[in-house]
Amino acid sequence: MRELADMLSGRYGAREWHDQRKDLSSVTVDASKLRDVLTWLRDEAGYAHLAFATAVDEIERKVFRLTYTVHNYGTAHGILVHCEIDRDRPVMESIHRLWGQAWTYQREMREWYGIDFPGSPRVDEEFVLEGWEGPPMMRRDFDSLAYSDATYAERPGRETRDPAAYMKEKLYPEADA
Amino acid sequence: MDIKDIIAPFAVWKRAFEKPFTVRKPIDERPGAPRYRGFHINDADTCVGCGTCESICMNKAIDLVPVEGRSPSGGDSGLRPRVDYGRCCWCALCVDICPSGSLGMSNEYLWIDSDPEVFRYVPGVDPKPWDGAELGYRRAEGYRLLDMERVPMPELSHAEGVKSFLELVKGYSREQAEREADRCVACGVCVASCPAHMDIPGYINAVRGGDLETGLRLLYETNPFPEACGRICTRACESACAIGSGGDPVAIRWLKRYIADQVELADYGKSLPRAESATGRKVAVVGAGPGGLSAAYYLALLGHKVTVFEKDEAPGGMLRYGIPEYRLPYPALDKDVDYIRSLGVEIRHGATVGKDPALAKLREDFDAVYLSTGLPSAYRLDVPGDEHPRVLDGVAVLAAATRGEELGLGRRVAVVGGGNVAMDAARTALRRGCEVDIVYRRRQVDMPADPEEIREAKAEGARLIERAIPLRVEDSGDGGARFVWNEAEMVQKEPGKRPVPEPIPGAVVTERYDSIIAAIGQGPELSYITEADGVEVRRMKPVTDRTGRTSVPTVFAGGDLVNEKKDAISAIADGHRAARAIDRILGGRGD
Amino acid sequence: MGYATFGEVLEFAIGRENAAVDFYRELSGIAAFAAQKSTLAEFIAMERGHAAMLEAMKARGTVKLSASTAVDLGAARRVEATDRPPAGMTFQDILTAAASKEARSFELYGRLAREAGDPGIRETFERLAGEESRHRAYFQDLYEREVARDN
Amino acid sequence: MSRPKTPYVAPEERAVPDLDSGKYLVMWQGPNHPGITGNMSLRLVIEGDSVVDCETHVGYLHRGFEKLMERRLWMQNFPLVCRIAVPEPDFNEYCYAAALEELAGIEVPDKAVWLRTLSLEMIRLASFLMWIGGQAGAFGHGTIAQWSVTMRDYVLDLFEELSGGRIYHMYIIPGGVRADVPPGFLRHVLETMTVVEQNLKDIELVMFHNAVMKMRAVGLGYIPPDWVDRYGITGPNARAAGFKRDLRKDRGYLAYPRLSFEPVVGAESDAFERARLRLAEMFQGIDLIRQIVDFLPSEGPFRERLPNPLHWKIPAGETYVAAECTRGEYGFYVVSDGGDKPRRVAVRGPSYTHAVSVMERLVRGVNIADVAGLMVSLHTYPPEIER
Repeated sequence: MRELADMLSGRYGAREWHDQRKDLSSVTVDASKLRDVLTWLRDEAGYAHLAFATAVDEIERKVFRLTYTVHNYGTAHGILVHCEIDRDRPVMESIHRLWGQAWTYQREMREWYGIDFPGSPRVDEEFVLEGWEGPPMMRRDFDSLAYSDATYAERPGRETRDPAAYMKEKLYPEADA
Repeated sequence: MDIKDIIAPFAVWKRAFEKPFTVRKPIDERPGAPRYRGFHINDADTCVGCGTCESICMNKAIDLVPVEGRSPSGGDSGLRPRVDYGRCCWCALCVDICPSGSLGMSNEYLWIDSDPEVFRYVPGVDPKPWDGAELGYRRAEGYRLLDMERVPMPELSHAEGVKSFLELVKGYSREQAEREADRCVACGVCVASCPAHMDIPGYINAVRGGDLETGLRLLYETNPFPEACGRICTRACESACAIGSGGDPVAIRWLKRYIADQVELADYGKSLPRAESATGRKVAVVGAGPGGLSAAYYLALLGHKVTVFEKDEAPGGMLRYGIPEYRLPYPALDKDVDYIRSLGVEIRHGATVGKDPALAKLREDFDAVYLSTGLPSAYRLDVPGDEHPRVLDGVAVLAAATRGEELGLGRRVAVVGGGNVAMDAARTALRRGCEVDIVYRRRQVDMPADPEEIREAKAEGARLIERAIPLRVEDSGDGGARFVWNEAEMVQKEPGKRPVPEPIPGAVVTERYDSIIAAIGQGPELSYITEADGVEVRRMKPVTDRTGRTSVPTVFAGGDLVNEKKDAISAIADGHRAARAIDRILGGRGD
Repeated sequence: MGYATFGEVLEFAIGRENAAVDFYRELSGIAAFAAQKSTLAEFIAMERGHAAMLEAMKARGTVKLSASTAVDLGAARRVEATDRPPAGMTFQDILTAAASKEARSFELYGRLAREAGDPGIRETFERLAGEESRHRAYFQDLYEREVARDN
Repeated sequence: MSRPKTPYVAPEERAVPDLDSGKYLVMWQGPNHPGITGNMSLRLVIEGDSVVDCETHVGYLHRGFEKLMERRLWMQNFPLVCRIAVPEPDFNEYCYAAALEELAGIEVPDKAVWLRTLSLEMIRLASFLMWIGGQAGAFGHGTIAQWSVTMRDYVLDLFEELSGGRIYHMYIIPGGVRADVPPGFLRHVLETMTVVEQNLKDIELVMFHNAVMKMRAVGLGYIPPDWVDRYGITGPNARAAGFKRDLRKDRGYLAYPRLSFEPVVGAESDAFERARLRLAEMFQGIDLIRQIVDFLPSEGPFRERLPNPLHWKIPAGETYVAAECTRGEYGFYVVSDGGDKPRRVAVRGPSYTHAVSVMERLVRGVNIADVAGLMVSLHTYPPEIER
């Protein structure tokens, strides 16, 4: 593994190599190098299988962290390849030419996080959210509970009591007096 | 393709003569499996209404609602969970987590109704056909989501402990405290039981999160004696703890102690508030026990100038003179007191109110007076011969021990009584090398002392003599005293009341002791209130309203002197309450 | 000798209750501070109630006096011993004194009731005995709660 | 009589048909269609009886699980995850639990390892039984569907007995499992396996020695081996194309290294081959279940004690845990920021590739009557696509 890590850092400036398990590692590369890294991993290092790609909203740091998971069946080893992109200008290079299913993940990220992948087939088409007009729903700042409260009515008759507050009300209401 | 591919499918026909797989409902019954997660059942008497089921429910399918015939008391909120089957997903995490183990599920899965509103009910309260179902999902043996065992407290061994007055309980480490705090479900059922209504879930949460500054601030909001209470509190909260309904209650007291122990006195100021400005009003507090100093602390926080009058040479009252140092070391108590002092509270020692100064003088010189003089002296045994010089006052013995005086107890000591004073006296005597018998009228289970104290006293070598009614004390002629008691049996005289010891005729026992320590109860010292003061006293207690105000508008009273519970935390709560009331009469808002 | 008519008995009882009032008054006189006084004042009020009850009985003539009803007061007079609490009396002392006084009264009225041939008189004494017994229970209860908490 | 073994392979680049030409008809298949496992729809462009273009439309089963999980406590997500793939919920439970255990550094007791393996193999069988019904039904053999669904119900009876639930078992809880086997359970398992095995033999006879089935399935949906990596194809779909890939072997999770089995591999890579391979895996699954019953330790704890679920915080970190489900690689990518709720949970369902990009390409040139059969032969579960 060390060898591969050194190779990636030497060739592509990859950093933060981390062995999570003996069969899973993670590494971070610059977004601009990502496609090259994945191509190299696929063609030269035997990581031919793209399991999935997704994003994590690191809203505190104002970035989206993208995760591309590749797997080498020969060595039974997987790598989570990360890169980070600006959360305010979320554009990423498409890898749809590398893997035949990559465009669906990119379409999903476009819909769920608002990340654009120029050139990716049907990237602007709706994926699972037909008729959705809200902000990209997987962004951390989209409050699904607030949305739900605003959109749907609570069934009437629901009311709950907090044990401590209820006991206070019944047993020592004067405490605040 | 061969001929088999044409023929083989006709094999299907053989099935035409087989018994069908289907269940013909309602002709055939098809009960759910014994573990089936069907409709909820709840043993409403065992349930404590803590709402942990509600907290874990990821669907928000559970509400806690008041139910008829149940009102909050002790460790029961009086609320019961109501399940909304429009939301329930039958995951049964509520059953898994339920601290008392009252929740379960029946294996009934059929419920048909045209009215959607009925699919919401309080299990165990709203009658349902599956109530009391034997079968259905229950938490498996050996499987709990919550940890029902308390993190053990490191303590000196009994053999080690009895050799010295070193503190027995060593206190939790950070890891231990956080693990213990993790057991709390933050239901808040305990808060009502605490006389001071401390924010227990709040400070436990602070321990869990490692935020001790917040923890300390929360403690001081309602209790300026966290070091002391963290060691010797009677901890009604732990009896009310929901976790205790199915296991060991959370060690609330030790967690409180942990917070106070961890923060250096010099750092208290970082997290605790101070008075914004002085009001110029003056308040006198009589008695520097926990109640008086609690009042002093909150009055000082409100900007009033507080002077505490104390007859003894050191502050702390019963915390110092009544509780042995192996339970509450003086440096810990001093830390609490020193912080109160640091707010500008002045404590005048050796000032016996009534003699010097008179209460009337205090009323004249101060804007308000708070009386918190407690119960300073032990009652007599009240049997013939109880004036014998070898019959000692339990409270006085403990005070003498605090002062480091020679106790002169001799070799064999009898301690008469079953309260904490008796246990403290017994264990103090043990530490002075005595052989100790604890003589009690009823049984061990009836003792008002903390069960832990009783256990420890016994473990340290005290012999417990139960069901012994004192008859008399005789002089033994050799510098000791003979203690005569009658063995008793417990008789249930009135249903619902506690059994009464009745002497067994003829079963009289006589034992010789070097000292007999009376610890059957303590009384007040009220001679300092004169008729001219006009403070109404009834049955040896100043009459107060719920804020602690007596019949004289500027005189307040509280603590053991007044309240029923007669423990430190109640005195502290009284002091806080009175401080707010005093502030209001002095023109403040009382908060 | 020592036998009295019912009228005399009633007088005797009234005298006893008044004596109790005096007893507490006397205690109150030596009481050193306000709290003791207020406790005793409460007890005085209780005993006054008894005396008043007996007075009313006498005034109304509720019980027909009969020559045949005569009871032995000798023993009653003999039990008239008073042990006096010390001057610095505590709540315990006061309660102990009060409870033993009530116990003695209960004993007295109980015996008077047993000795009384007339049902009316018996009933009166039984009522008084009951009353004293309630008082004694009250004091004992107070003692258990306030004094011997740890006992 | 049958189709050629290596049929027309649609080009990767999609030629968008000119709908205005009048040569084509746009036809929607689904979202409600008995031949499709679950609710998704295919927008087919057909010319005559042949499909010239296809777009998949998902979203009918989107429940926002990944978003929901971000606002629930770690343990509160346990009842939630099983619902992501309805017919095979246990893989969600396992992957989620295993990911949490890995991040929190929790070792699961051996007994739980075996019980988890048992649970996963039982659901594999149940899922295949559901699939075989769908596959037979799609080719007009509805009777087989009735048998196999009954067999599935017998397996669900076992789940009901073990876990208290038929569909959503919620048995594999972080830390272990929720209960030991009830008395008599292992006997019931073996009895049920006998019944299912007998039935499968009947199904094999009537379904795989069946002229109609062969005519319709042989050569249908041929997946060229070079597509497997190109499209991220996994599971039986990859094995039928000749790849000996099985995560149970490759990753060696749970008790699989201690069980004796060899991945079933095919070569023809068409719908018939895939079906045969799955049938073989069902027999293999029955064998595995019997092995597990043999090996299952009778003693020992079935769950490791965890912190209070109401306050449980998992150290910051990320992991990806995958398991071999009936359809291929099922995985959970879990990211913790050190808090009491997940920062991100992403679910990798094998249908994501199989039912969308692979399906869209495979279906070109296929007769519309075979579209459903083709889709079922890829064994797709739409709920795991949309989550």
